[in-house]
Amino acid sequence: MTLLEISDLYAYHGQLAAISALDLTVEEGQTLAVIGANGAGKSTLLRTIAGVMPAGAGSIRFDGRDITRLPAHHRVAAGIALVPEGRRLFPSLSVEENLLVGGYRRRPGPWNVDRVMELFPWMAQRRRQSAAGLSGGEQQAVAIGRALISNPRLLLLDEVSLGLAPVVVRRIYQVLPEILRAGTTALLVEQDVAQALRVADHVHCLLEGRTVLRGRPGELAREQIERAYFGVDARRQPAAAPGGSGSADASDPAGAGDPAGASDPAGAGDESGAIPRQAGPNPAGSGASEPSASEPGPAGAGPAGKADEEVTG
Amino acid sequence: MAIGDALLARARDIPVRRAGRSTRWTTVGLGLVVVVLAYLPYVAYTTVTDRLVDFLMLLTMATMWNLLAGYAGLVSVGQQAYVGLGAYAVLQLSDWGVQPYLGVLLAAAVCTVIALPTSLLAFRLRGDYFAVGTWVIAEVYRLLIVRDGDLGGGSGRSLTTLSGLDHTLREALTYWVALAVAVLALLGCYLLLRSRLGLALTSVRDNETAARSAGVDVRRAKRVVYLVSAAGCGSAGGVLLVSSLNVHPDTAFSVQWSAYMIFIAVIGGIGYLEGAIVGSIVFFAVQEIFANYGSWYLILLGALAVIGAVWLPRGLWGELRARTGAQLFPLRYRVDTPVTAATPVPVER
Amino acid sequence: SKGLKGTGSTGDSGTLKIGYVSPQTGPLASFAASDNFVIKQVTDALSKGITAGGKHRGVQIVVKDSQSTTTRAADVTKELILTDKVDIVLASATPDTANPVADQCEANGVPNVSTIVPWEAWFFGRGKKEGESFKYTTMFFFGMKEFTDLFTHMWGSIGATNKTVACLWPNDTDANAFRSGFPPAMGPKGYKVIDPGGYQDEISDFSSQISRFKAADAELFTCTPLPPDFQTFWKQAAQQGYRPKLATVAKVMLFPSEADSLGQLTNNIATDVWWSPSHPYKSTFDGKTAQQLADDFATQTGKQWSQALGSVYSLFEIAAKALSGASDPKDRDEVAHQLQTMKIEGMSGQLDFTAGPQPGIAIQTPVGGQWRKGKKFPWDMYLVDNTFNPDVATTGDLQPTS
Amino acid sequence: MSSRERPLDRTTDAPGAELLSLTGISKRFGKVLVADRLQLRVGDGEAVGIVGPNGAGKTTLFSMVSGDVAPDDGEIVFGGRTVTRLGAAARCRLGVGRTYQVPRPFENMTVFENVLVAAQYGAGVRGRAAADLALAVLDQTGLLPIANRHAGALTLLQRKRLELARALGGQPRLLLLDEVAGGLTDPEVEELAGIIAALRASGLTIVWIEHVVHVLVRSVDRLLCLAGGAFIADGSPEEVLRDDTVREVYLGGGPELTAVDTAGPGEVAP
Amino acid sequence: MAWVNAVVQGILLGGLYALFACGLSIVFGVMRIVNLAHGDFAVLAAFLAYSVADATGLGPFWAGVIVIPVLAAVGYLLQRVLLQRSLGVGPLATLLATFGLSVIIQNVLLQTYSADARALDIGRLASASLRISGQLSISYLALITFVLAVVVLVGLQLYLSRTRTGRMLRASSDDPEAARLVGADSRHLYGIATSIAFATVALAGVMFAMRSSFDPSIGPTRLIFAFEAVVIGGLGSLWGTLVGGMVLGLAQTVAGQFDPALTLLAGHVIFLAVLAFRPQGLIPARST
Ligand SMILES: Nc1ncnc2c1ncn2[C@@H]1O[C@H](COP(=O)(O)OP(=O)(O)OP(=O)(O)O)[C@@H](O)[C@H]1O
Ligand SMILES: Nc1ncnc2c1ncn2[C@@H]1O[C@H](COP(=O)(O)OP(=O)(O)OP(=O)(O)O)[C@@H](O)[C@H]1O
Ligand SMILES: [Mg+2]
Ligand SMILES: [Mg+2]
Repeated sequence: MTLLEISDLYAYHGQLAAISALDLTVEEGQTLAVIGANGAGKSTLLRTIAGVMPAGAGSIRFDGRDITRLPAHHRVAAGIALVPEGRRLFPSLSVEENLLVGGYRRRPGPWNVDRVMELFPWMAQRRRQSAAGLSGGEQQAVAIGRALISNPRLLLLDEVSLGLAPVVVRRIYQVLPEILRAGTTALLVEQDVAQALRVADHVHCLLEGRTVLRGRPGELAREQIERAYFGVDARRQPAAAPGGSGSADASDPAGAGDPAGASDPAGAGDESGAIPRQAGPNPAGSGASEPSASEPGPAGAGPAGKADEEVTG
Repeated sequence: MAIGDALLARARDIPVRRAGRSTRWTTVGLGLVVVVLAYLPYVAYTTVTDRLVDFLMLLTMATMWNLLAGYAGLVSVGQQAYVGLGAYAVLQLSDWGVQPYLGVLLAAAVCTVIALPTSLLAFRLRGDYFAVGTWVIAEVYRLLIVRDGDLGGGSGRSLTTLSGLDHTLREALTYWVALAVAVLALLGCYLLLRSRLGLALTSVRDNETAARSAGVDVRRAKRVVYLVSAAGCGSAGGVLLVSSLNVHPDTAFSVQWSAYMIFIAVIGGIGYLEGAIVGSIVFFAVQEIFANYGSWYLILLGALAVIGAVWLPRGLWGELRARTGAQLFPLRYRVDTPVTAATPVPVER
Repeated sequence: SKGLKGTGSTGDSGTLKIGYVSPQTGPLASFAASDNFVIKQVTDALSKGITAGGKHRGVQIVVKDSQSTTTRAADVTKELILTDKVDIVLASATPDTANPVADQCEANGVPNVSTIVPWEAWFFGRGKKEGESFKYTTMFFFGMKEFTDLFTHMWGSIGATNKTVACLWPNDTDANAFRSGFPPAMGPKGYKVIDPGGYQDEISDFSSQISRFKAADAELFTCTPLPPDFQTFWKQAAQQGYRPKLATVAKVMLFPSEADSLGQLTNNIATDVWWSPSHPYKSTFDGKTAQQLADDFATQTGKQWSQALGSVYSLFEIAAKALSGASDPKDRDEVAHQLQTMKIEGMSGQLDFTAGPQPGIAIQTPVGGQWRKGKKFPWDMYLVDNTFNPDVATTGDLQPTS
Repeated sequence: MSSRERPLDRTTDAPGAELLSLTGISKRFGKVLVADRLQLRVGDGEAVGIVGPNGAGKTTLFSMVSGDVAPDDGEIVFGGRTVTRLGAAARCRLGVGRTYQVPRPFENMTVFENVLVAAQYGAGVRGRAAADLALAVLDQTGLLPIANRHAGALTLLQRKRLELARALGGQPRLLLLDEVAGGLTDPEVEELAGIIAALRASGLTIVWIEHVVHVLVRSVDRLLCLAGGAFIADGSPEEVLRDDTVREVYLGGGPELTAVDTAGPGEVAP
Repeated sequence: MAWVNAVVQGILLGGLYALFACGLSIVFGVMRIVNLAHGDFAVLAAFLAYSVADATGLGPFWAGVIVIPVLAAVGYLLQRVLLQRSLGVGPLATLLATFGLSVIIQNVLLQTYSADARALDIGRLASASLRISGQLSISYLALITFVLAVVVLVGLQLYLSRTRTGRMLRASSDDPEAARLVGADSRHLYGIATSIAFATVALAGVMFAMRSSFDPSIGPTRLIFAFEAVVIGGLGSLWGTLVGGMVLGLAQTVAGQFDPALTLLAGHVIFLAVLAFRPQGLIPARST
């Protein structure tokens, strides 16, 4: 059964279309990984689904119901929970209160404060401590716990492993399947492609707000992902070329072509063969490389210029 | 050491500009305005210059508040402390035989001296606490002045030393002093902000911790601004006295002054030097047109404050700037990025 | 000052302009509550104009609001002088308005009359010393001597045994005048003064004062606070069991609204009364009596009369007389001279500007009044002590406050 | 170092001499002890990596060195001078540069101005020389093309670079990097590693906190693991990563996973 | 005995200050709104109560009971229509907007009610007191005010710390967007917080109106005392506000015992001393 259905979605930061013409469906119980470079629009997508960013155009259907214009707090009640980028805990509340606040909408389900504390045992001792004093990893755990306590049907996770010690990342990715096994549907944003692919049933790759590739992890080849991820050779070109970013100036609203343009100039020459680390532990390394992508990823040298054009034009 | 000479050499070829294209013309234009204003008592009746004294006084105060809040992030509700102290400084100095017009300039020095120890206390506070704290500090100064019987105590006093002067000359002198104070205030702020301190202030306003770790002595930067602002408000207070000739602690130390400063700065645009000018013009125009409507004028002013604050957050100048890029006092840096700069530099080993 | 443009000519349009400044808004606004009515009366009376300098001239009144603040008072006065080019400026009510107005007039050489301000606050507060004088500014009201005479007489009549007077004087213009004027006059008459010190206006608690008054067993009480402070004090005094035999208050309880809001505790509080409908005075404009003026006020506004009615009315009488008395009403020096030498008998009785304690000050003589339950309005002012102004008939007897 | 005056004297030590030393540093937040009599010596020109579980106190350690947080106890010596009581600004001027884990750009200033602040105040250079320094730093960190952009409009990657650029603008002798590679894609990480390698080569002393272990391992001479307020391991990167305790408290899991964490991109066969 | 009296009166006065400060503490602490119109809303409440009592002939207590929900509704509307918007703009915007409101309220009251001083007439209660000794008596009105202050502040503190809504209110004050993500309608919540605050403002205004007289211009003086109470106690803690009010009241009466000229100065000095040596206030909230 389709839980989430997004069609022809647009979302804007001012003039900039952070999401354009996006179609996406997630089946109940499925785990979808959304991957993409910095600024690809992943966070924007999750925030639009959660309702804290308005959709510019298009529709979002949740469990058969159109929620495109539904305010964020009603979406929580309907069963959507977002673990936001940067954790966003409530610093003046204690650890325990942060969790309790997650249960504000009182949805029935397996998760409650005690279950979360079982999952992250250290929390029990520090339940009365202010969340402001937690370290990054500790905060991330609380943020996940806070989202779980609302017993969501759709859990949106935005870069949960960012800045976490390997042991914590591992722990999170260990418990994630456990969490999801309970029937929760998840939409996962992750820079660490390897991690993402390990838990996901489906992958959706974004580039500058557009879908460039989608499919099952096992069915996608490394090169395909690589290409989709960076808009191919855009990164190889001198920044001055596409969209004239050499003359970028202060009044330029956070230009879309930027992540590529800016990161380029110095010392980019030596990283040929850069590959997202999806390879190593990927259980589905079977090499079935038939793309099931409905939209072919951009190929050749053209798309870089094209993407730029589309965003600025 | 970490930055190689090759990079530095290349950097030397990149032009960095501060002034906009039109700067020279605005400088000439502003200079002309000042000259015309200075000549005014010869061509305009005292009616005009007298109203302009009020305008210039408000302009000075608003510029100072704007400097404080807009550039140092110090939102004060207590600048009336220095307005009052400035007025009383002129009164006290005049008792000691100092010509009141000279006293207006000395009031700046007096206020700076008083502001220094005050800042030790005030700077222990931040944000909202600072705002409320400065208000209370101003109240404390008022209560201290009230205890001084020689300055009229709670009754206030008149400045009598100017009554002997021919009144046309007195009006003109008062006007010139007010003009000088306002021009000095604006020019002083501009030069201050153009100096490296200006850059430091902007960084402090954006992120204090990061500014500190970039080497900015945050306290010192803020203190300089606080002192300058006290000096400016002190002189404005002096102008208040020589123009109204009568001072009362409740009026001189009235929180109303801060309210006016905030109103002007916010309406005009916080963090733009031009904002204070635009805001003063608006405020003054409203006052001129409606002041005789009593409560209705004040209700209108209140409504303007509400509307401006909520629906015009960048202020009039901010809006104008956003639309046209207009700028009277250029402060920003612009790098003329050469296209070649984007090519990778060989790493020096 | 050569070459400077100055104020320009005063304009020799035939019309004479009278400027009027009072606190119409702000905390002192109750002093100006009857202004609109008075100005309408005066405008009507002067609608035909006056003869001045051998010419018949129209009269125009320009009214400004000081908003109860000194700065605004100075500003609007300058506006009257520079923009409206008025020929004379009148100011009413409290030093906060009268002093800055007078300062501007003196500095700009414009004739001025003020009222409802103790003369000491007006004269010494503006930096003059005994024997000096102002050239352009004048006033009429009364001062410490009149207060002390009246209050001590009432204290004597009530039969207080220990002659101890509790004095609640804040630190402000009026109270400081009392502080320096009262005790020296009272000592010789055998009264002991309990002054706990000048408190700040608008404090919320008077228990320390009350406990001192109680400790000294002060049977008599006097004060010059702001109206809200008096309310707070008087209620607290009642709560804490301080009940002076007679309270004679100044500056507060002048207006019916204050009497109303104090409720039962208003009964038999005594104060000074310099004008009332019972005063046997008449308008110089149209012969209207004080009683008629008060009645007109009551019918037109539905409100009870207040003392400011007569004073403000007289300001205009004086202005009209000074202007018409001058050979050239546009000659400010001459009009000022008219004021300095003014003698007039009008709505405020007889005023002699040459006979005051200092030049240019005319003295009124207040009578004692007490608030008691009224018939038409909740509280009425009964005149209870006319020793110093026997022209005014009493309307009741002095009674103990508690 | 030609045209600039130093507000504070920076003595240059002989190569290999000790640049930073922490002795008996303790710090406690409420009940949490984040530094327990820590000892640390960093030689001039050395590159040291620090790993450790979340909440171990790594960032706090940096804050104590940079002067943002005062230690409860202990002494910090930098360049032969006791700096324990010195403010953050003064330490910056002495040559301590740091980046923040969560970037803290001056949002309303341009990228150039961000770095210029550090050049003028941190490095104590004035006038055009400051602009030159700032431009050179921007050039080196690849931010020059967006020098005029408002820092508030930057992407995460750009913000992280700006952190680095601003630290460099102060012409530090010691560079403290707090998770500059977090949240970056692998190619971006590589690029960053390149910049840092160049800085090392120029003789800069670097202390780098990072959870992206594989870059760290390749970029430092020495690796420390901080846990429970104390260093539980100190040695060459390989040694430390092989250490059982480090495995247990930090890396977790079995050997096959460790391979992923320590190996660079492309090194692990599909 | 005079000293005992000063202390007792100081504590009772502190109750009034705390009651005044309560609403400020909520909007200042929870929403970070520095409400410069706080004192004026109290005066507005007093005038409304006066009108209600006048028009209906109800006693002042019942008039107060009617006015409290009215002001709560005003608070809710104000939050939704104006303050919420200004919050989105920045802290200065709220400062200026509430300053504007303050000016508007003062002058509208002046237009409507004139500048006359008024009081709520509570008859005998105004002067009734519990006589403990010749030098010490406790006014019933002051006692009622004090008890009300304690009940209101303690009640609200418990409400904020123990209930779901209270918790969510604090969460929203930390990060409104994150609060929306856990299901809070933060605008509605802020509306509720403001309406609670305004209900206490109304209560304080009515109690003040019984104690002293009021006119349209007295708001700002009330505001500064309320601020001091809030800050002395510690931002965000209602316990602190209660303590802060009492510290302020005590400082004033005890100093007044030395020299009545010192009352206000002593209060301000205590306030500044607290700020200088304990900027987080005497009883800080858990963390900020
Ligand atoms: N608040 C904002 N204002 C303006 N532009 C924004 C804002 N937030 C994001 N953007 C821009 O929108 C685009 C998409 O951003 P988004 O945060 O969704 O990307 P992302 O894929 O999550 O990137 P990251 O991996 O860095 O988190 C980027 O170009 C970014 O610069
Ligand atoms: N200001 C503070 N107040 C109270 N506790 C704090 C504060 N700052 C840090 N802590 C506590 O100190 C511990 C160490 O924090 P720190 O940020 O130094 O960790 P870290 O090692 O940098 O972690 P991470 O890898 O997640 O960034 C944390 O457990 C945190 O709870
Ligand atoms: Mg993101
Ligand atoms: Mg850290």
